[in-house]
Amino acid sequence: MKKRKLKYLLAGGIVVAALAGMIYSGVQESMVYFYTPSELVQKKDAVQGKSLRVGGMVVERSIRWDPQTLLLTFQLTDGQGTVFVRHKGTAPDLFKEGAGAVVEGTWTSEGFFRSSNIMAKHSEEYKPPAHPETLESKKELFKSILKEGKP
Amino acid sequence: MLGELLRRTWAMTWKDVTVELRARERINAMLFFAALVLFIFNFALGPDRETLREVAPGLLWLAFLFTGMLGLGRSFQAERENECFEELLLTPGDRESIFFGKLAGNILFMVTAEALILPLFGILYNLDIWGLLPSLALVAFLGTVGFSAIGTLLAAMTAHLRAREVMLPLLLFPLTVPVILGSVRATEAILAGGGLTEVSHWLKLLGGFDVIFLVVCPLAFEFVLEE
Amino acid sequence: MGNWGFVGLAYGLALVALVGYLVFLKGRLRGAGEGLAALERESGRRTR
Amino acid sequence: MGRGSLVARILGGAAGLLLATGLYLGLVVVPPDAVQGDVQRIMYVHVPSIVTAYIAFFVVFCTSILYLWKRDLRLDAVAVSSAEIGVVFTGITLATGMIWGKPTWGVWWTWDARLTLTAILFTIYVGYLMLRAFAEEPLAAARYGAVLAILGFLDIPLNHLAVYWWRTLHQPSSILRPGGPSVASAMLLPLAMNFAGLILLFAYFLVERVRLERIRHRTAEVRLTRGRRG
Repeated sequence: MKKRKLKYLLAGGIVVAALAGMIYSGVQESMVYFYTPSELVQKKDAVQGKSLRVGGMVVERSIRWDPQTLLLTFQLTDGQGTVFVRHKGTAPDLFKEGAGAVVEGTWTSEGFFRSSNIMAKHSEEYKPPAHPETLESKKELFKSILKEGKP
Repeated sequence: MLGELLRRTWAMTWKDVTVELRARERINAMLFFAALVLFIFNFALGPDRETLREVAPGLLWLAFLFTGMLGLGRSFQAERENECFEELLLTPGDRESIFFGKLAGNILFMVTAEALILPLFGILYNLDIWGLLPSLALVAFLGTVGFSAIGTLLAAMTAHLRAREVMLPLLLFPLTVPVILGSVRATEAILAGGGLTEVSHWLKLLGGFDVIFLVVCPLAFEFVLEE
Repeated sequence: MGNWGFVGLAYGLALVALVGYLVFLKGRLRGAGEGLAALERESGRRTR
Repeated sequence: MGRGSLVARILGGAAGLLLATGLYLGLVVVPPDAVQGDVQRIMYVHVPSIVTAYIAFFVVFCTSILYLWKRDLRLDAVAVSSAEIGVVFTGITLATGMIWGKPTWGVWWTWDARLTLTAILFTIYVGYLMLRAFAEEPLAAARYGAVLAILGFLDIPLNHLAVYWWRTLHQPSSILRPGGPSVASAMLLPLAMNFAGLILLFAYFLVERVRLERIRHRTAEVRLTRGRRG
């Protein structure tokens, strides 16, 4: 019986250690869950051709949509750098100018980002409409979105 | 103690493999099924190579998993049909050795099937995977270990059920989602040209899952087998 | 469908699920209870 | 056997009262959300039901471990009952979440991390219930069920890791987070009410469902003794 107890203790220890190891290395990785546009512009050549994610705010009046070819182009910004994005296909409804979005894809040699997936985000804040939406609140929202991906 | 465990495990595996080599029921079924799956994908997808490239990692793993499941479903067949589960229980020593023995056999069969599927996939679908084979094999092995560990446990559990053919996949796939997801993503990155460093976090994750399943499943096996 | 349509649909579904489960549970309880009572009556008669 | 015990009736009554108040507060009194409008009111049923489901599955996990240790079938009765109720609440969460997703995200369903995780959770416990239904003898059902429940619960953090590395779209938790809830205080009240109401409802269901399991055990016992005698 004593041997059995030891076995369970040992097993529990290994499981906890494995989980902790995975979470620890996961935390390190999730720091680059997505890049910001300015980071991407900075390291251009190093990340060329690799699949990655970019997150930022969709620039006002930058969305172009061609229903014939299903080509969607827009710009993502974090206030400093701006990235051109080409996406084939449709985008989620919450995806709009001035809102936060994360795109998955590759940075091409032609100097634009080819996206294979667009994710729109809304924040976890719920409040009554006492304060109408302002530019400031949008900036706050954007900041909170960025914070998640990159502490 | 460890040597004893290894010796018993080896005996169990050897028994399964010799039985299989005599009849070749399971491995033949698995290999034919795998070839058939690759064949059917062709009709399901059409000739567009662009689409194929995008879905290739998923297809590859679908072929691996379904073939593997076919093998798992039969892994306790002999014991069940010949009513010798009780004899299995009378084997002296820890139950872990029975589990590891069965697991080693299952991994062996699944890896054999994968060794056929992988090159066939490359040939039939014109994918240039030859240089990537070592890293693909590593991912395939890590995925197979995790999948088979849970699979062996569930196969023992469902062997006594009514409707076991349905219950095995129904329980197996939700529980192995982490392994499947990790394997498919890692394969995807490798096929896209990323090196092993690129997929290192998925490999770490897969390794972690394997360790946890390899520790938890044999302990749980003891409760499944007791009578 | 307006905003309230979605709200109504969500609350309606939740209500149906909870009340449905309650009715299902009560039904099974009644069935099992009656079955047990009949069984006990029968076996009681037999012992006597 | 028709009506439940006094405890059950008190639990059921209190749950009904709290839920009625919570619904009134959430649907009528509290203002709509600034960004999403009235649709956001779905939160008052969506969030409490997933928390209740998690509590139910935690109960399954604990009683399953205890069952394998003590081998008391009463523990197993609690486990299977709690799993069944947990599946109901997970189903409600999935359904209301889809209905909430359509007007806000634009899709009924998306393979986002949290949604995927909840769907996996649902399938694991539906599998658990089916496993128990298909087992031929009750003791084997209890043992297999306990093993699967423990495995399934341990699988949750693993799924979590895998899926979160994959992608995430669902906003982070609004209630359990560093720095306090990000829900306006007026909105917290109906949320808390419904939360308490659903937990009490869970307790009520659990008491009744365990009673059903007890009747079934008793029936099996009577059958067995009768079979032996006759």
